[in-house]
Amino acid sequence: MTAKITLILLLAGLGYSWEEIKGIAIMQGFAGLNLFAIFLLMALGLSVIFGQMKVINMAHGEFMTMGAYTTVLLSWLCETHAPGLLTWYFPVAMVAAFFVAGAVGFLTEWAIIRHLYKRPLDTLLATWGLSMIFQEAFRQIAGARETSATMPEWLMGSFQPFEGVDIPINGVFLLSACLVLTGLVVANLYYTRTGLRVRATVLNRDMAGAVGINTTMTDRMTFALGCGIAGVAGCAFTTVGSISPSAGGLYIVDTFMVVVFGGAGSIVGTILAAFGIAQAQSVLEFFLSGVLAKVFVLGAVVVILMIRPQGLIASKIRK
Amino acid sequence: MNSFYRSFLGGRSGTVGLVVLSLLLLVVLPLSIDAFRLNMMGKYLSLAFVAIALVMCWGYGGIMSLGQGLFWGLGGYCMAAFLKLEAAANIAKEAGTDQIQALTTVGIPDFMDWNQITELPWFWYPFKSFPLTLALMIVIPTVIAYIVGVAMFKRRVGGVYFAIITQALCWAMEILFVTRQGWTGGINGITDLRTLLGWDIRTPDAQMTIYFLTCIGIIGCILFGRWLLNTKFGRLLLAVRDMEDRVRFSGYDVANIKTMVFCIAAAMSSIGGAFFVLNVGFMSPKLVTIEPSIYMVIFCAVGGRMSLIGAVYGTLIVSFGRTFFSEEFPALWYFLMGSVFILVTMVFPEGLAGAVNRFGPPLWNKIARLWRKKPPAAPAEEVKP
Amino acid sequence: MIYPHFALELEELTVSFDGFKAVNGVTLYVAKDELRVIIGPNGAGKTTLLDLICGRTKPTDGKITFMDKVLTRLPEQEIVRAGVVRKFQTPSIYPKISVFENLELSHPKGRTAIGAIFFRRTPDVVERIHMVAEQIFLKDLLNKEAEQLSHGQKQWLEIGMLLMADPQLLLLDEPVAGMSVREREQTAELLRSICKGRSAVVIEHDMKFVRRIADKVTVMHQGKVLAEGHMDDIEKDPRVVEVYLGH
Amino acid sequence: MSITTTSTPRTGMLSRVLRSIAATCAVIGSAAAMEDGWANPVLDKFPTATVNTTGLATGDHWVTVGQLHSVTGTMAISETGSVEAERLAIKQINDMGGVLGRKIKIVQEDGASDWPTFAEKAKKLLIKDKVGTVFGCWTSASRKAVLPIFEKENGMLYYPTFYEGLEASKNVIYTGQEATQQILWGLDWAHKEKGAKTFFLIGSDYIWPRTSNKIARIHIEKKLQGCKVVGEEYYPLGHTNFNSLINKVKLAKPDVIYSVVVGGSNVAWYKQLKAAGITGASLEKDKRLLLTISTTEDEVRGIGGENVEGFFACMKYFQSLPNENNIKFVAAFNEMYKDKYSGKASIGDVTQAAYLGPWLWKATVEKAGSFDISKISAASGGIEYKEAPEGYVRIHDKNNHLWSKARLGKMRLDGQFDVIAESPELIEPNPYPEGYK
Repeated sequence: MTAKITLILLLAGLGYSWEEIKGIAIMQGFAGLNLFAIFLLMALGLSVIFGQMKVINMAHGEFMTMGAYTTVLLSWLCETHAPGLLTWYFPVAMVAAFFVAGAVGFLTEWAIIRHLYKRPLDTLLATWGLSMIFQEAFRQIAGARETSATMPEWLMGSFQPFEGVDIPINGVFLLSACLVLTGLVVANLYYTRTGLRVRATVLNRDMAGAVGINTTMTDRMTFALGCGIAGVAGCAFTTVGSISPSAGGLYIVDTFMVVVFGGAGSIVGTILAAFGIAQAQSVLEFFLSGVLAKVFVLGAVVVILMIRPQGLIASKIRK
Repeated sequence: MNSFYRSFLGGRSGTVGLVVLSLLLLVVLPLSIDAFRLNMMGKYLSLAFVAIALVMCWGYGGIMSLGQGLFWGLGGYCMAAFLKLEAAANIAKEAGTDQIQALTTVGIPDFMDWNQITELPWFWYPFKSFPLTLALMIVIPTVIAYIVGVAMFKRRVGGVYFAIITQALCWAMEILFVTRQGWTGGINGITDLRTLLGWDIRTPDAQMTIYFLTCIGIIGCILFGRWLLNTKFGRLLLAVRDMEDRVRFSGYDVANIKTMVFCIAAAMSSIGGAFFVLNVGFMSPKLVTIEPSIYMVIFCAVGGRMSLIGAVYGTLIVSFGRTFFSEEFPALWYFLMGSVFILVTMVFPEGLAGAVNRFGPPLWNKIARLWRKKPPAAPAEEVKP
Repeated sequence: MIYPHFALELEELTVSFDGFKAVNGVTLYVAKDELRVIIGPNGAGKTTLLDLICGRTKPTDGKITFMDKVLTRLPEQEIVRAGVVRKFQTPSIYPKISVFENLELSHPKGRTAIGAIFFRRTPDVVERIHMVAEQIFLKDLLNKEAEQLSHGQKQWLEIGMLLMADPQLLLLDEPVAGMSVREREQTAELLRSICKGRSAVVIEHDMKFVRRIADKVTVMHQGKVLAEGHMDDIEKDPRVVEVYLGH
Repeated sequence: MSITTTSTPRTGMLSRVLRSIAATCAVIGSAAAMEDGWANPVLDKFPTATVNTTGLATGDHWVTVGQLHSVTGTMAISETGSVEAERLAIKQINDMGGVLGRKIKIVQEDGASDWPTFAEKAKKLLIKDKVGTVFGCWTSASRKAVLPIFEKENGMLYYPTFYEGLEASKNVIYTGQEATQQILWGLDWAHKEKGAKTFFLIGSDYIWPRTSNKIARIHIEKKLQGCKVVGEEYYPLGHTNFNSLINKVKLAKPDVIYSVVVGGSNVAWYKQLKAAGITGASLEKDKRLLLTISTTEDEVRGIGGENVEGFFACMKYFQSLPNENNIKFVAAFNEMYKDKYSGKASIGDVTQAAYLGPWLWKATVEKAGSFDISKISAASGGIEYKEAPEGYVRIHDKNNHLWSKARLGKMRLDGQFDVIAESPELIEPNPYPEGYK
């Protein structure tokens, strides 16, 4: 409580210089952007899977963890076999994370998801089972303890654009990774033949099949793409957090909230939702406590969804 | 009598199923397993209330709630609050025990004292009265379910969205319960519950009695569920699930129907939570959160989402499997359970009950044919709503 | 122009989906006891018009009045309770329960959640069900699971479900679609008989069928009313021939 | 990990069938289990009939104990070290000839990071397995869940974690330090040695961090001259985004960042601190510091030494303690788990405290001359253990906690701590501190 009052007072300028307040404002703004990048990275893959295919993938968090473990594995390989490569292994790890998670996603679609397209709520149960299996597999292979990848030097520390302002380099990296990935996904969905096929299949599966689109393959590739993006997100997360077998579960609800809040099927909606939720949480965290911020944000999202169940962005069509 | 037979017992196969379940719960289990395992069964059965509620809400009404743990937890917390106040009042009489040393304010729950709360918060007062506690145990979850239901169903939030929103609510609730630890006991929950109206619930005899009470509660819920699903309301639920628009264009307010079943499910789950506290002796926010809520849906799915009795078997089998495997092969448990969920959703969407209904009668006929000359054996276990 | 005896009045009804006006300024009056048929090419806005009347879609502009009651912003169930019922293009029945129960659910008694719980199957309800079942040619199939009916029988069942409530206005979207020739004849007869004493708006493509049942015909095209009148006049209208009937 | 199972008879056909299935599968595992051919050399002196009058699962040649930790779930990460340390101690005791000539058999149960499961398994250990004692639990919540069961069934629990205090059960021996033992001396040190005046208290949101910070706050505001708390913040367990908090800390510029962040959040917390330019070196430059009571060698392994170098921790034990007991202990630990850690195990404060459990129990049983719980409980006060890795420890006469020293360690790049200060005397455990409520 005292902390709260102190903070309000100091923001009123009592005892703090303008420079300091400005510095904090910039850093706090960046903290919000950072959280935005995290939310968006998490939600992007899910937005593709849930939004485009209406599949509820409860194992999404595990695909992220998978990408993170891939990074840890590569970092370990570099450390033990080729310390010279440690500086630049990270971009390679990102690509590897994409393909590992994507390949597993491909198999998952073939083995499980394709049988459940007509029953979206059942995909929830099946993928929950899948997430249990994945978690235990991670535990068996990598051990129950928290691990983290060794970061290359250039990803650590902060840079100071001017006095009193520290911008975390891993945050900048996270943000740029997030923007590039989002750009690639949007470009892929809206400006390529593949993307056209995906959208056509989503809109009208039978028709798409009739005009010669291999809908089975399109579904499989879409699912794999979503999982691959999750893998990249997991890789990016190793710069800010830790990895444990059950880490994926921490993110899954947040992720679904972002996608649902944005409006299923709309990438733009997902971006907006990630931005809104992240900024709200970041600002509330600064003025309230971390716990209350979380409760408020969850509450606000639920209330807004009650008022606007279709999410932020939704197309209005004849039902 | 005839209508009672039809609507409560569900005809011949329903009666057989219910009798088999009752025999199993009330006779076979108490005779064959020891007090410790029986108490575990009681604990599992308190989860079966939620599974039964989900059969009505999800199997029939098509409303998948991933936040049922919220209501279950509310029931548990109400009961725990009452027991805790009784324990706190009694502790004053046991001066000289270890606990008394810990308390600066005697007569309020110990965790409040640890959090510098010296006076009972106002909303704890109703839990000093047992009848009021019982009433609140039903009223609080029902009111919350009503608010959520009206807000969502009027706006036609359904399916996946409803599932995710209930999940978020459940999570928000857990965070609140954890963070207001002076009011709720925080992450430790409300522990060290001893007596119910002066009756020591920790003795083996009391545990046995509570087990039987839980069984009776379960059977009561099944009968209630049978009756409800046999009314026009039950058929409306199916209608809403399959053809929501048709129901609406038959002049029904679909939102009201959904809210109703959601409220009933909430109240029933809450009763289960209260039984849990009696069986286990404490309440914890860990039980209110997302994972147990998903487990509850899974109990229901494994048992058969359309079968009230199946839900009970589903709960017992999954919970027992969980305990057994975590005792013997901790690692295997997750692999096995994960595979079971995938298998059940893919191959047996109707769960155990569906499988029994599909394979039971042919098998029974075969057995009957083989034993034609001999007197009939006990009927095959049939699981029907 | 005032026609106080009109049952249904649509005035300047417009609905826009992201800028696309599916129904654009439609004004339509249906008299009591009239059977009106709406025809028009695909995408003309016929089904959307029915959606608007029954409350499934809310109009962006305009007014709907039925028996002096404004329906424009009412929720669906209120519109139904005002006596307006709707049959969908594809048969919309409850597949998992019997024909009898399908009809019973459509009985106006016990329409609230609590009412439904304490609903009793009284003799008058049963009698009403048997009466309707006879009308829709399903009296021997009352105990059959609705899912197992033939396509045409499902269409009838849905009409029967509408009749249970003894409505004032029937909105029927392609009631004979997918029916055999014989079934069509029976349905035409059925519509004729049930429309006695109530109004109906029917969407249909089968011109032979339209001619058999229609009092008056409205032709829609691109969200607007193109022509209105008796079948004989409509068939001769060059614009209608151009956009719909073909040469 | 082999799980030694005892052959407690069970009634009931279902459980018998299941048990026989389990037994078949467990044959492989029990190959590594203890041989029953052990002969008790002191059986004449301590006949079973006198050392075990309450029907514990204890015979002429063996005694059964329970081990109850989370092997699965989120807490498995933290509890693994305790499981291993207790097993090491038990193995060493068995090699020395056991307790009263009886070798120790372990029944291990998994609490699965779930408090009701802990309660259920505690009941099983006490009622079905009738174990002589239980080593187990880690979080406060799991202890609170099992405590009434231990008191009701009269069992004995050796609890290894540093915790919030406010408890002293005759059925629990607390081998970790209670809050005042860990907090007060460390704060005094920061104030006296480092001249700290302002403190920012940070914690995960549950009872131990909250109680610890409460005690710290009272101590800072009432006992330390001219000191004040400039902020107090809690985040949910498992929270991974601390940027806003870090900004608040930057704005408040406290002399001491007092961190009680636990579990997985730790990694994110320290990584993000480093990314925001707050490191041990940068703080030292401004004569400030970060002091934690929740980060041990165990956690640092996951966080990475580069992220925590130069921060301080106040514990009673550090792996780098140079005394002879500890060197032997660390070597033995590494030897026992060499396949797993290849000689580089991280041993934290709690792991060491868990190691004390079996030794203290052994000493108590030998003093009491009996395995009976009531006699052990009565004999516990004053039990000493001189070979403890942390140095000498003694069970308090009244409250079942340990007298122990507090130490300050500075974190190094390699994940170890330099011990830079040590309380001169053993600190008395005081679970109900006067003036701190």
